[in-house]
Amino acid sequence: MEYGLLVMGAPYTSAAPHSALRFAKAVISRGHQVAGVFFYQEGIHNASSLMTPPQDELNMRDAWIALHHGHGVTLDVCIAAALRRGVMSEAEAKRHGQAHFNLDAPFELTGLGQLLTLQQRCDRLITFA
Amino acid sequence: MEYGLLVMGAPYTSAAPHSALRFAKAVISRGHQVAGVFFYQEGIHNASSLMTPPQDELNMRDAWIALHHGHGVTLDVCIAAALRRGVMSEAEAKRHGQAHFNLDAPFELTGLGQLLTLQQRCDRLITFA
Amino acid sequence: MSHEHERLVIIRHAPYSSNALREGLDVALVAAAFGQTVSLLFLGQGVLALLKEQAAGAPGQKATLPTIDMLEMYDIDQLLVPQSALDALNLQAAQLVDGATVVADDTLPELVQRHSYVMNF
Amino acid sequence: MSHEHERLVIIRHAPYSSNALREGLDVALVAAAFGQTVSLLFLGQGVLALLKEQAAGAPGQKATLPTIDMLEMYDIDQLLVPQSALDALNLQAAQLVDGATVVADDTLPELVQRHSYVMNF
Amino acid sequence: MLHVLNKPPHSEAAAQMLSTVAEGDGILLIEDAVQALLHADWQGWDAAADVSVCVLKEDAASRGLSGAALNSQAILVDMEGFVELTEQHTKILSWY
Amino acid sequence: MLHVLNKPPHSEAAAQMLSTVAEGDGILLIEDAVQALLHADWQGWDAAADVSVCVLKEDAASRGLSGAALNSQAILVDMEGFVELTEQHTKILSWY
Repeated sequence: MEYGLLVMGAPYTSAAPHSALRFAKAVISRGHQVAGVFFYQEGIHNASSLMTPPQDELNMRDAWIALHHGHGVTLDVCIAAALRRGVMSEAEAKRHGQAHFNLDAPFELTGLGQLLTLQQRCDRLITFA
Repeated sequence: MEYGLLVMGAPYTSAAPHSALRFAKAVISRGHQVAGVFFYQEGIHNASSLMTPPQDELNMRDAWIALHHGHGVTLDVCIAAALRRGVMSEAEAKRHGQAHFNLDAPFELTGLGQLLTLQQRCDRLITFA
Repeated sequence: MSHEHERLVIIRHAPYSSNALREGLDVALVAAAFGQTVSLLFLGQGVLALLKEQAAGAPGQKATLPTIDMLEMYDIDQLLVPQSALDALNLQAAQLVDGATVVADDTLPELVQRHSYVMNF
Repeated sequence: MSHEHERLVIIRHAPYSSNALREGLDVALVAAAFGQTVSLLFLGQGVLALLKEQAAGAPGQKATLPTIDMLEMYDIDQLLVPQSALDALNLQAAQLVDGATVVADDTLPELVQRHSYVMNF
Repeated sequence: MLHVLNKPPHSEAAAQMLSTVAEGDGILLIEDAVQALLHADWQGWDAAADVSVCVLKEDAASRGLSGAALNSQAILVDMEGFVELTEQHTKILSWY
Repeated sequence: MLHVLNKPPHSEAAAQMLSTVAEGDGILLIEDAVQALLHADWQGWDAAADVSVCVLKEDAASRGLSGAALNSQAILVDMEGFVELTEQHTKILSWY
């Protein structure tokens, strides 16, 4: 089966990203596919390239990227939720006259429509918030 | 009297920064001083230079900066809380091999000791979380 | 009648104190714009989003009442509130915006079951 | 005895589910390192931070129990728990780490009053 | 001591606050706590004999609860009134 | 439908979940919800005749509640068991 995940909690604030990551790995180890993860609300902070946890702690962004490279999981981030919270790509940074940015591939800024598409495409959608 | 503020909520997630800002302005209009604001926990997101709310909404960072320039309010951000959540200055970015950063003056990254100093220096410390 | 592509968005957060309410409504609006039939269920603190006497927000905080008022334009006309949620806040149905419908609590399980997409905000 | 520079840090969040617990403990540790006398009061969900049988966190989540165990080294030896907070979780004092002290609920107002610095986490 | 509550009146934070309130303290309700206006029987209204309970007026208005305030014994204050309360009490404890 | 709860058993989220549970649904308790192991009288244990209530084992262990689990009628599942539950139920609703 194909699974989609909606993540709405920030690392180091909520257990949601941790539960979501462990769930995604278990889904894969049971022979299913994780089609994509959609980050919304506080979840958009998972995509921040500037996140710098202490060395003895998991870097959540790196963990998502490993999931992308290992299993083709798409990592979509709601653009409206991200911009108002200070997470943006190089393209958005240019558009807004910013010299800096903190989101890059394989994370993609996208609209909420992508969440609905993910839900329709997948056999299961599960929220971690 | 001198007031210190501890802000622990993020803009667009919590009402705390909004209440804190309105409180700070009222403190000043009653003839007191706001010595400083210390940002901790989710409050560190107030300092993000990449925060880009819709045009009809207040940019919280700009509002804090106006308070700094108008009334000499120091804007201190807990460095440990900020780094793990993806907010860092140019100096920290260099230290961590990052090409980008999202915190600059008048916000200052500092340790928790600064919060205790603020509390001891001020006649009142009030938390918004 | 089939409810194959009907969506239920459950709103459980009060205005102003977080962005959860607004971002939940955004999902409802986008789904409606994509042609889905969308109903809203307001539970707990979420009921406060329907109070019609809400004033404009304190400086800098955007109000959500205008968005609630806009829902009908998007053909979102099911704004459901369980009686117990009203009671818990000592509110009367007359204090809510036009279009809010009070439903009996024992209809909730069936309501949630019959929608193909259900999301909590 | 004067409590002029004594600090009370109130912990109200459970382990793992947020960073509030850890960042509250950090304030206590830093204050102790600055030479202040620090007491901790555990209310509500915060009491769960004192359960001695906590295992290591699920992968990637840092446990807070080692920090609790470290408090004594910083001369933070007042770990106070109101009886009602234990009762609400159906816990016994024996399930808590050594050093936790159960206090009567009616001592709380005076406890909070007598510290010059009180902070909630 | 001034207790500042921003969570609903039946929240855990509110109960925790009430368990620590002492004679002579003040209580100020802001943000979601202004919902206490809907609950005439809320325990906090009579927390202690000489504890005054104030409500932040603008937060009540933005949440559509100004009407409820008219029927309540609550003392409504604006932001300047909030500051005044912090002038009167040397210690401030926020419950959130 | 599988209901996934991550808030404590006496939270508003838990009560809201219980108000929507139907016959044949499943309940899974994760994160803070595993505290239900401490409450033998929690309403959710008998939410409905044929509703099974599972508890995520690793979250109970990390929170020091494995001992409480031994004395409970709860069905303990690991992460693979969590996935299995989502295989059995076509719809999943998270309460947080």
